Formats: sequence, structure tokens, C-alpha cells
Amino acid sequence: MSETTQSSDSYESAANRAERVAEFEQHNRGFVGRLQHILHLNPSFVPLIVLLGSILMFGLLLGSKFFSPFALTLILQQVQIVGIVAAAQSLVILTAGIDLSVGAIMVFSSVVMGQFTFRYGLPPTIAIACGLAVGTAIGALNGWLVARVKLPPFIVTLGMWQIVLATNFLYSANETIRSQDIEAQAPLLQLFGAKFDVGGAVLTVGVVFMLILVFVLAYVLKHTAWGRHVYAVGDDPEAAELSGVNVKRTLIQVYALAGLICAFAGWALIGRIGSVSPTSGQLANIESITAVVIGGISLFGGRGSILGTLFGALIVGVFTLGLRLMGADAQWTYLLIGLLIIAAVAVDQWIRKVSG
Amino acid sequence: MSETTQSSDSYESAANRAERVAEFEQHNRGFVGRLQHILHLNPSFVPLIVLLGSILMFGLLLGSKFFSPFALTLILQQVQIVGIVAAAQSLVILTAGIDLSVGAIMVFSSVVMGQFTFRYGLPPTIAIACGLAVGTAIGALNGWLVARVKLPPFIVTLGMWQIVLATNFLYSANETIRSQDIEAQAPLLQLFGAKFDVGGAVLTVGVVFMLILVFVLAYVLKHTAWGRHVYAVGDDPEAAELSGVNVKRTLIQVYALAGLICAFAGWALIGRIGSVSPTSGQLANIESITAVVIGGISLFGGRGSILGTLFGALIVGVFTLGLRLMGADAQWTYLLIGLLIIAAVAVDQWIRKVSG
Amino acid sequence: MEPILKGRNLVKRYGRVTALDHCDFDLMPGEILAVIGDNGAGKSSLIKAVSGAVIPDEGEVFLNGEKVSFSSPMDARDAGIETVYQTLAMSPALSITDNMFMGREIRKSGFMGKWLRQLDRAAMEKFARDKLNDLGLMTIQNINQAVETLSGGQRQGVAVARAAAFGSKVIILDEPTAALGVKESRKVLELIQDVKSRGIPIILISHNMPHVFEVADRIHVHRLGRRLCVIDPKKHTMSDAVALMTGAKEPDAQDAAA
Amino acid sequence: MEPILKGRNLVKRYGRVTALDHCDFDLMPGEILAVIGDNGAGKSSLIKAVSGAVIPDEGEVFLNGEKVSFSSPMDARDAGIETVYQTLAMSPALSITDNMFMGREIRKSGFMGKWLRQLDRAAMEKFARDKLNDLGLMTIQNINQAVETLSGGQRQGVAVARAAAFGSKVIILDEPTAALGVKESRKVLELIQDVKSRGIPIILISHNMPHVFEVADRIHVHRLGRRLCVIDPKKHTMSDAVALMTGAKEPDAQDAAA
Amino acid sequence: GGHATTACLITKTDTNPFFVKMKEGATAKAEELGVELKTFAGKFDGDHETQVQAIETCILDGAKGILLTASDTSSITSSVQQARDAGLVVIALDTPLNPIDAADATFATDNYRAGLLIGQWAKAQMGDAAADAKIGLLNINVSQPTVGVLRNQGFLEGFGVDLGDPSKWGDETDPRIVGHDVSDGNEEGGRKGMENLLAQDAEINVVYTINEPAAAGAYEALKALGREDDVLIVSVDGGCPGVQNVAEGVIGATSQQYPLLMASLGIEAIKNWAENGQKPEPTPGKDFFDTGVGLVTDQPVDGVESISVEEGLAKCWG
Ligand SMILES: Nc1ncnc2c1ncn2[C@@H]1O[C@H](COP(=O)(O)OP(=O)(O)OP(=O)(O)O)[C@@H](O)[C@H]1O
Ligand SMILES: Nc1ncnc2c1ncn2[C@@H]1O[C@H](COP(=O)(O)OP(=O)(O)OP(=O)(O)O)[C@@H](O)[C@H]1O
Ligand SMILES: [Mg+2]
Ligand SMILES: [Mg+2]
Repeated sequence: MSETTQSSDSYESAANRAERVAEFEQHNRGFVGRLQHILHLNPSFVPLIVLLGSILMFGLLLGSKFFSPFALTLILQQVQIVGIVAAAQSLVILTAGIDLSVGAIMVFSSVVMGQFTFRYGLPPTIAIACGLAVGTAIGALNGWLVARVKLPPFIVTLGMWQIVLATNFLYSANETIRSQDIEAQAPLLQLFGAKFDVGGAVLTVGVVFMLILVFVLAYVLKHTAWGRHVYAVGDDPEAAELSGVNVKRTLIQVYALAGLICAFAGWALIGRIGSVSPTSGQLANIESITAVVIGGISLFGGRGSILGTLFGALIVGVFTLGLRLMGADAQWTYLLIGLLIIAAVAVDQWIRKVSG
Repeated sequence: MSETTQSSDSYESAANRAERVAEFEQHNRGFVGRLQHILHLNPSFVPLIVLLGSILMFGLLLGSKFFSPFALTLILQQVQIVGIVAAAQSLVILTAGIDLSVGAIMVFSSVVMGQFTFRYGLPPTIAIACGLAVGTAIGALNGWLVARVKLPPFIVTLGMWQIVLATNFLYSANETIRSQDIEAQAPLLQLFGAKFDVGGAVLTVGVVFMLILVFVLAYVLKHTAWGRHVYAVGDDPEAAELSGVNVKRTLIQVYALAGLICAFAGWALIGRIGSVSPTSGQLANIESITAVVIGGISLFGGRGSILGTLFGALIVGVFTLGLRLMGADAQWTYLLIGLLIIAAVAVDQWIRKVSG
Repeated sequence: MEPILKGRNLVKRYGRVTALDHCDFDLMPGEILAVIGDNGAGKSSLIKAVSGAVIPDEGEVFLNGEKVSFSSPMDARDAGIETVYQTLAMSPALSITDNMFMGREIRKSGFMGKWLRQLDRAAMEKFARDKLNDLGLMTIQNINQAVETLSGGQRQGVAVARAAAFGSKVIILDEPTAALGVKESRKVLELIQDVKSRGIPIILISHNMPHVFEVADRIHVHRLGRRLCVIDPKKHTMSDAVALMTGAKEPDAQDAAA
Repeated sequence: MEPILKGRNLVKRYGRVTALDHCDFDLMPGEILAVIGDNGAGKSSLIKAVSGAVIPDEGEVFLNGEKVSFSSPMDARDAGIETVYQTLAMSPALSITDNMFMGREIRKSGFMGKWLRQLDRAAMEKFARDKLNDLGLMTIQNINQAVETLSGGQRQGVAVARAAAFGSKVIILDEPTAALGVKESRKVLELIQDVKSRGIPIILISHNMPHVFEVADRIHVHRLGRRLCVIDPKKHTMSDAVALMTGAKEPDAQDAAA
Repeated sequence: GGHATTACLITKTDTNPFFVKMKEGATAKAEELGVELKTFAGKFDGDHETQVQAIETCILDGAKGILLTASDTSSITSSVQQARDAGLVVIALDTPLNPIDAADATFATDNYRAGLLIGQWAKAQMGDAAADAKIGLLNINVSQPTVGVLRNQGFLEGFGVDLGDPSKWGDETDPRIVGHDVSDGNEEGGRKGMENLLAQDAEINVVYTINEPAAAGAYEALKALGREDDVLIVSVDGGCPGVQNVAEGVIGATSQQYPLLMASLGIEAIKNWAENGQKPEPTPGKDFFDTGVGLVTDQPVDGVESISVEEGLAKCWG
């Protein structure tokens, strides 16, 4: 059928004569333009701006009371547990999942660490390893149910939350292990509470751990193949599967890693509150999800940056302390935090829109 | 250029010679096949099967204790509040949103109804109207923030939850209005608690309201244009917008309607617990979302049926009562409910898969 | 003659990418205007800008000589402009019928429709079935199938059927035959002729030159985000058109002015 | 000669819809096999069944004469079968580069790559840029643009570039030029010839008859979920092909047997 | 065993050690008396609905009596009435209902008195310095459940602060109060709440806490600043870890309650009701049966009755 072939070729061949790379008018940018451009490329800077803005605001309102090294490091210390858990939550949410069991895994891991040391007399290192293993295992089970049995993450982790929390209470018999006992017999459990001074500011190992964790995860998500797969799975799991990502394996890994991070949060929790208390961490779910969403990660998966989560957690921390310092009572603080969560995200949206 | 036109036409015209509607082999179905087909067309029957299965299971385990009219209507009574709230939640989740403020709206509306009657001495009808209006207004505000300011529903309703709850505590001064007082002075507030006998089974107005509400909403969602728009908005808001749905208006209406339904739930709550208690309803969020998800509505919006939600709420109710009757203590009940939530959804998934 | 739909100096930027670069556009009453251009030239952006789907950063749109500013596709639809977008704009989980009637559902007559606002499914299904048959989409076995279960071409057919059935002033088709089979493409071309004979002007974006030259009255050549020229298919060859849109050839003075 | 990829008696049902109805399929080594058929005939379902994207309800697939049962597209890819799906299978929020290298990313050499598993973005970007230039997709201004911001044709170009770059045994293209411009389509056809000259067989699904007749060695005509016949483009006209696939003509006995 | 007497124990939560002990006491006593015991608990402090459902379940289950620590003392009365109408004896444990005679009997600690004792002790302990003390209060949560309010207001009364409305905390105007914060009654919340209070005023020297876990958390916060030795922490509950903390100087004084006693008395009463149809009598002069409060401290002060840590440890419930 060469005649038809030619006829089709005849006009199409006109296309091959010349080629030029597209060049559109490049409009000039001033400072604002450049800022917009930076924000456009690094959306996690948006919550950073909100964070800096809120620090500035409270700084102006409260002066040195707020701008003291004490207050500022206090925020970091208050945020550390939520920050660590929110890092785990970010991973899961990036895959378009959600993990309601983070708080339960955290507190159960800490209980395992404590009880294994005190009830069974294991060396703290082993007990801690067991705690971390338990957290990872629960996470992996979540992942298995989500990836293999194809259950919705919300349901899996909701069920797991109840299961782990109930197990936690049944196993620990609701008994607290006292700070003094831990200090005397297994100080390693309190490692994350160890303090050191950095120019007047008191940091704890837990705070440093949180910061390192977030930066390591940011690196992994951005600069390794695994990280890209996490985004792809969250973005469109079908497309990811078709284009060669082992979606199931990635999901299981993400949930397991989230479990491990929560177990670390459990260890950090012992450092923070001194004791091992089975009733801790009941708000960790909602607080971690809040941090993630304020930080700009989409609950529909695949979009956002884990640095944003850190800023999100800090924004809430700044507001909470700032309001208390301004003398708002507990109920009013609660109300105002609600307002400010909405406002923070509204500002965030607005900046994004402006930076187009 | 008629010559080229013809050349293109010459072979394409071959297409026009004959036409036949496609007929593929229609494979025969037995009973199983027919069941599969029914389930395929009515996915909300799947949670119904799980529900019937669980009633049967507890019936076999507990005998007449469970199969008594009292026990079975007790489940309905225990489920009514969650059922009503879950109906509101279903609407919101169908639009790919989530409403964490449902519980707060519910109690605050009930507090408004109670305080307006007792603090300001308004006639109960007016106080109730005010309560319903307040609920609707809060819902509409949620909707406005989601639709117009384009904030994520999770954040909007999280913030609103805190705001409304704190307002509730501040306004009510944490004071309970006692059942005896309501009975004496404003029995209308307890309307939803009114009981009537239907062949040994005791039903309340609240239960009947829940059932009617669900069926009305099922009708609206399936058989009216507005209902189809709700699905379209949840499915793909951009496509819905492009194909002529007023996405913003629909969203605002959905959230406002959800607020109104929650306010009705607040009224029903007074009927159920007799008094107006500002500390009620703190678990309404999570319980309503659980019912919705067990009922098979996708958290990503646009898929599922509100009848499923009713069955989802009932499944949890059956499990809870059944386990309590079997003497499981509280933590064991939570643990088993956790397991059963996962199992219920797993069975659901499995039936769906088999009915392909 | 005054154009029925006119764009002037339209600009749309996406971050660093300029999709429309001070672009003009004219659609005359009753004509079929083809828009051709390379991938990424900005054709879809152009029709989105005139149909309310995106709001241009600069520039103006006129309908029947009057300045309009559509803030949503609904505004444009209410003004009688019906568009098939390249992405098709359908709700995947909803049925074919639901999608076709989205936003203009038919209600039952009588009490059920008036007071209970019940939809007349039977009427809508029949209408949908007929329109699909007109397009020769016979392989669609079930009119209540969810759109996500349709083949690529079937989906496109549904979108075209919707626009053709409801457009009253202007119909815009962005690559309506891209995924269609030979037979179905033919049907769409017939449909376009048919719509034109009803006096409704059409904008057709297509990469299929034979189709364009078969039906178009005028051809708008789009290049690098703007209108390069408008040519008359009776005076130019397909090779000319292709050479123009790929930049191999400069337009004649009078065409560029057009 | 033994087919390199063979399907026998493939069946795929979706609820009430039968997409593949005891369908056979053969791809010979080194050939370009075109698959044509009406919209909804089951062409995409067929190639999904042989590339692991769906698991057929019945029937068998053979690669190089050996029975294979791919449980995921990854299995097929590992066996050297690279596919461009009609839906393109790209992650909208990720960049062009990320999408092209999904699942086979290049790591940096040395410590950063070996121990910190850092990706070599520069190398990947260069490779991606080159492949896109080969296809003449010059209007893509920014290689790190998210795929969702590309025009329809640009997106398709990226998917084709990916398959062509990485396919080693079989390349399957499901309507690769549907959204492409004239120039870009030409480039894809050239690319197909080029891949064939490297000895890699290609399955090409297309509704564009001139393209099919230009490049195909054999044409598999698909109708109502099964292979109607296989024809030789040198012995049949386009009109024959169209008549066959639309059911206007019955196949000759020897073609139907093929 | 359908023939044995069935009793129900419904607690506010079963995560608070206090209620865990109450359940242990009830279980032990029930075993001893051959009573079949079913236990129920709310999901959090203030979870009223779950308690209502538990009462309904008990009625359905044919139980003879219910031991109840109510989350919402006035709302629960209609459900309680329903149970009593069905022939069950309902005994309020720890927290009296509102009105108190809504239950058949009440075996309770006086939470207000528990607060009062630690308030008086703290005031006496500080002596003259009490006049310009800086007080921080760590409550349970913003929904202000009644126990929390009673303990808090009791403490302030004992310390000599003008209460304002005694049915809620937070409306006092006394300048000595730095602030109220919430602790969720656990270590984590205790630490955070204390930090927030300290950020408002680092000079705080008296801290009231809702319970001993919150006190332990507050202590950690103070320790982080090196101020653990100049602040007086008082608390309520008297669990063994708490009393141990009194011994070690973490907590200055705590008001001890006796959940085991309440529970075992309650079981006995139900057994008695089932077999003899008799209801328990209140403590003479009170409208409830007072199971008593003991102030545990090693630094007794004049005018406030207290018991030593040894005694407290002997009676503690942990
Ligand atoms: N939402 C968006 N965000 C960023 N860039 C965009 C967006 N939409 C389009 N673009 C860019 O604008 C340019 C023009 O795109 P457009 O879709 O208008 O092209 P087109 O002419 O329709 O191409 P095709 O023929 O391939 O459909 C492209 O370079 C594309 O990458
Ligand atoms: N996931 C699915 N669920 C239900 N039905 C489906 C699904 N996928 C395909 N089908 C149906 O199977 C039939 C064959 O579809 P397929 O996509 O294979 O057609 P095709 O030949 O590729 O058509 P086109 O040329 O339009 O791409 C169609 O009728 C379609 O509606
Ligand atoms: Mg386009
Ligand atoms: Mg196809």
C-alpha cells in the first residue's frame, strides 16, 4: 500500500525541515519574584515562613519572655515526641495512607522497654532492642494488612490502635515504672532525656534525635530511589505498579519503618517524662496528623515534604507556649489553637497561591 | 485540498458499511452467580451480610439473651447517636472530605438547646430551633472554609472541633442540666427519648429518626441531581467543575447539612441520656468515621452508599454489646473490637472480590 | 463580521512556563475553526482560557462582541459554550448517564419530580443510549457502566456525545478523535458537519491533518503560545500547514495579519 | 518459527462485560505487529493480559515458547517486556525524570551512591533530555516539571521515550501517537523503525491506518474480544482492514486461520 | 454460671491505676464470695455514653447490682433509675451521684476533703511564705469533670484562696495563682503543663496536681530546671508509687483514697442485697458511707491530721 503511505508521508515530512527549541519570553523578577520562585520550587519553605512569622509575632507581643533561650528550647523539647511521631506519620501519609496506631505503638514500645528491664530483669540494651523490634513488627503487620490484604489504612490502623492500646494496658497492668527507679537501675532508658548546653540553650538528646531523623528522612525521600518510590506509590499506586515499582513491598517497608520510628519515640518518651507510663501518648495520633497537614503534606498522598512536617509541629508548639505565656487560660488556649491551626494553613495556602 | 480529503475518506468510508451491536457470550449464572451479581450492583449489601453474620454468630454464642427483642432494640438505641452522626459524616466523606467537628457540633447544639431554655427561659421550640441553626451555621462555616478558602477539610474541621468544644465548655461552664429538671420544665427536649412498643421491642423516636434519616439520604443521594453532584464532587472535583457542577456551592451545602444533622443528633442525645451534658460526644468523630468506613464508603470520596454506613454502625454496636454480654472486660472488649473491625472490613473486601 | 468568540492578548503563565503569550483568537459565526500546533504549543491552554476553565493572567475574552469574564466553566456553559476537554472531565466512578447529564439532569414529571425531585433515569438512559448510537459506539454494553471501566475511546465518545447534545452557541472540541477508532472518528466528523449545519460554530483542535482539512473553514495555527497565522484550507496544502506550525516556514504577510 | 510472545485462549471478564473472549495472539521475533480494532474491542485488555497488568481469567501466555504467568507488570518488565499503556502510567506529581527512571534509577558512583544510595540526578536528567530530544519534544521547557503540568502530547511523548529507552525483548505501544502532533508522531514512527532495526519486536496498537500500514509487518485485527484474523499489509488495502475490523467484511479463510 | 449472683463494676476508665485497683479489689472479693463479676469502663475520663451502655448491658444481663464510679454524676441518674426500676441495687463508688440519693448507697472518698487536706497542709507547711506563694495547678482536662473540680477547689479552699464559683476552676482572682493547666492525669501531660506554667512564671513554688502521675511529670519538668527542691508538690490518690514518691520527697503530701476498700464493700453489699434484700447504711451523720481519706506525709503539720509514709505504704493500693 505504498501509495497511501506516501500520501500520509507527503505532508508529514514537512515537519522535518527545521527545529528550534522553544523560547518563551522570560519575564524579569525582582526580589518578590525570586522569593516566589524559591517558594514554588521548595514548598516546604511555606510553613517555615509561617513558623518564623508566628515566632516573630509572639516575640513582639511577649518580648524577652518568649525570646529567651529557655522558652525557645522549651518549645523544641515539648515538640520532640510529636515531631518524631509526625515524621513516621509523614511517611505513611505520603503513601496516601494514615496511621492511627502511632501513639499506641509508641507507648507500647516504651512499656516493653520498661517491663522487660524491670519485670524480667533483662539488660536495658536488650530490652530496648525488644521494644524497637515490637514497634517495627506492629508497623509491618499494619503494612501487610494494607498492602497484601488491601484493607484501607484508616481501618487497619484504627483496629491496630485499639488492639495495641488494650494489649498495652493488659500487659502493663497500668503500672507506672517510676523515674527514680529507672534512674537507679537502667539509666539507659532515659538516654533521650540527657541534657547538654549549647550557649545557654538546653538541648536534649531527644531533640537532637528528632532533628537528625527529619533531615535523614528528607534526604532519603528526595535523593534515593526508595524515596521516589514512596512518592510514586502515594501519587498513583496503579501507575506506580505499572511503571515498575513494587508497591506492596514499598508499603510494607513504609509502615514497618513508621513502627520503628514510633518505637524510638517511645524511647524518647521515657527520656522526656522520666518514667514509663502506659497512659501516655493518647493524643499522638491527632497531633502528629495535625503537624503533617499544617506542614503541607497532602492527605491524598504523594505531595509535600517532611521538612514541612517539622515546621508544622513547631508551629503548633510555638502557638501553644505563646498563648500560655500571654496568659490565656487552658480553655481559651484550646480555642485559640483551633483558630490558629486554621489560620496557619490559610496563610500557607495564600502564600502558595501568590507564589503560583 | 480535496484530493487529500478523499484519500483519507477512501479507506475510512469502509467503516460505514455495516453495523451490529456487540454481543458477547453471556455465561450462565447459578445461585452464587446471581448473588455475586446482586452484590456487584449493590455494594452496600456487603456490610449487610457481615452484619447478619455477626448477629448470627452472637446469637449462637449467647442464645436467647442476645436474640431477645430487648437486646436487639438495645443495639438500635445504643447505635442511634453514632448512626445519626455517621449519616452526616457519610455525606462529607462522599465529597472526599472528613468532618472531625461532628461530635463538637452535636454537643454544642444540645447545650444551646438546653441553656437557651434554662438560662434565658426561651420556649423549648425556639431553643431547639436555635440549636439546629447553630449546628447548621457551624457546618456552613466549615463548608465555606473548605470550598472558598480551599483549606483541607481535615484541618478546617480539626480546628473547628477545638473551637466549638472550647466554646461549649466556656459557654456551658461545664454545667450539666439535670434530667429531672428537663422532664419537669421542657420535656420537648427529651422528645427523641420517647419510647413506644412494637411487639415487645421498645423503640425510641431517636431510633426511628435515625432510620428515616438514613433512608431519606439514601434516596436523595441516589435519585436526585444534588445527590449525583455530591458523588461527582467527591470523585474528581476538577472534572465535576468542568462538567458543570457548582462544586463550591455543593460543598458548602454538604457541610451545612452535616452540621444540621449533627444538631439533630444533639437533640437526640438529650433524649438518650436525659440530661444536657457538655462533656458528651467526645468519641463521636472516630466512631462515626469507623462506621462510615466499615460501611464501605471510600475515604477518598465518591464511592459507597449511606446504607452501608448504617450497617457499619450496627456492626460495631452488635460486636460491642455481644462482647460485653459475653463478659469480656473493657480492655478485652476494645482489643476484640479492634480485631473485629479489621476482620469485618477484610470479609467485606473478600466478598467484593469474589463478587468481582 | 463580528467574531462570535474573540480573545485578545491572552496571557497564561504556569510558574516558569508561559503557556499563552499574548495570544489573539477569533471564531466567526457558523464556521468550523481548526486549531493546530505542536504538542505544548498552548492550544489547550487557549481554549481553557476562553471557556472559563482557567482564568487568564492577562487579556480579554469577548462573546458576541461583549466582554465576558468567566470565572468558572459553568459560566461559559450557561452562556452556551460547551467544551470537550482533552482530559475529558468525567467522574470516573459515575455511570455514563450520570456523566452525560451532570449539571442538567432531567427530573421526572409530576409529584415525584416536582416535590421529591426524583430523576427520570429512564429518559436519561434512553437519551444517552441514542446519542452514543449516533456516534456508532455500539460496543458499550451497559449504559450504567462506570466511566472508569470504559475503554479509552469509549470514554472520549461519551464526552463528545455530551458536548454535541447540549452545545447551543459554541462547541469546543479538544482532540475529540485522538483515541477513537476509524469508524468512530468518521462519526465524529459527520457530527461536526451536522452541528455546523445547525448554525453552531465549532472549534476543533486536532493533530489529524486530513480531518482538519476535510472539515475546517479556517485554520488557526498556534505556535509557541500564540497565534502564528490563520490560513484557508482551500488555499494551502497540508504540507504548508505542517511547515507553519513546526516553524519550518514563515507565514505570508496577509495570513499573519488575519 | 516460534512466536516470541504468544497468547492462547485468553479470557478476561469484568462483571458482565467480557473484554477478552478466548483470544489468541502471536508476536514473531523481530516484527512489528499492529493490533487494530474498534473502540472497546479489547485491544488494551489483550496487551494488559500479556504484559502482566491484568491477570487473565483463563488462558496462557508464552514467552519464547515457555509458559509464563506474570503476576505484576514488574515481572513482565524484568523479562524484558516494556509497555506504554493507554493511560500512560505516570505519577502526576513527580517530575519527568523521576517518571522515566521509576524502578530503575541510576545511583551515583562512589561513596555517595554505594553507601548513601544517592541518585545521580545529573545523569538521569541528561539521559531524559536526550531521549525527549530524539522524539522532537522540544517544547518541554523544564525537565524537572511535574508530569501533571505537561500537555497531553508531551506526556505521551515521555511515556514512549521511556519504553523505547528501556525495552529489551518486546516493546508494546498502546496508541502511542494518539495525542501527538504531526512532527512528534513522525518521530515515534521513526523510533519504531529504529527499534525494529535493533531486532526488538514491537506491538503497536493504533487507530491511524496510514501509520499502521506504513510500519507494520503483520496486522492483527481484533473484534469483539478476540482475534478475527491476521492480515498482511502488503496484500490488503486500508479499506479491507477497516471493513474487517468493523465487521463489514468477513475475513478470508487463510487469514482467519493465521 | 447462671445461678450465682451477678454484679457489675463500671468505672470511669480502666487505665487509671486507681480504677485498676478498684477492679482488683472487687474481683478478689467477688471470688471470695462466689459472686460473678463483670467489669466495664469508659474510654476516657468523662466518657458518659459508654457508662450508659454498660448499665443497659447489666440490666440485660440480669445482674443483681451495679457498682458505679460515674463520669457525669447528674446525667447518669436517668440510667441509674432505669436499673433500679429493673430491680438492681446501684452503689456509687468514689464519686457521689447528683443528687446523692439517686443511688441506693454511696461508698466514697470525699474528693473535696481530699483537696482540702493537701491545701491546708501546704499552707501550714509554708507558714508565712504562704501569703505570697506562687501557685500552679495541674488539672485533668478542659472538660472539667467533677472530681477534678472538687479536688482543685478543695485545695484552693484549704490554701485560703477565694474560690469564686466552686463548681469550676479558673475563675479565681487571687494573684497568688499563676495559672491552671491540664495534664490528662498522666506524666506526659504533667510535664508539659508544668513547663507551660513555669514559662509563665519561673518562681512557682506550690504545685497542686490532680493525681500522682501528673505530679511525677511536673517533678521532671522542675528537675530539668534544677528547681525540684524548692517547690512543694501536693497531689491526690495515694497509690503505692505515689506514696513511694512522698517517701522520696518528690511529692510533699498526698491525700490517700481507698479504692480496694470501696470495691470490696460494694461487692459485699450487692451480695447482701441479692440474698437478704438489704441495702447498706450510710455513715452516721453523712449521706454516704465514707471510706475515708488519709493525708500521707512525713512532715506532719499542726492542725492537719495525717498519717506517716509507712502507714500510707501499708494501706496503699499499688
Ligand atoms: N497546570 C499547568 N502547570 C504548569 N504548566 C502547564 C500547566 N498546564 C499546561 N502547562 C504547560 O503549558 C504549555 C502548553 O500546554 P497546553 O496543554 O496548552 O499544550 P497543547 O498545545 O494543548 O499541547 P497538546 O497538543 O500536547 O495537547 C506546556 O508546555 C505545558 O507544559
Ligand atoms: N476495569 C474494567 N472494568 C470493567 N470493564 C472494563 C474494564 N476495562 C475494560 N473494560 C471493558 O472491556 C472492554 C474492552 O476494553 P479495552 O480497553 O480493552 O478496549 P480497546 O480495544 O483498548 O478500546 P480503545 O481502542 O477504545 O482503547 C470495553 O467494553 C470496556 O468497557
Ligand atoms: Mg492539548
Ligand atoms: Mg485501548
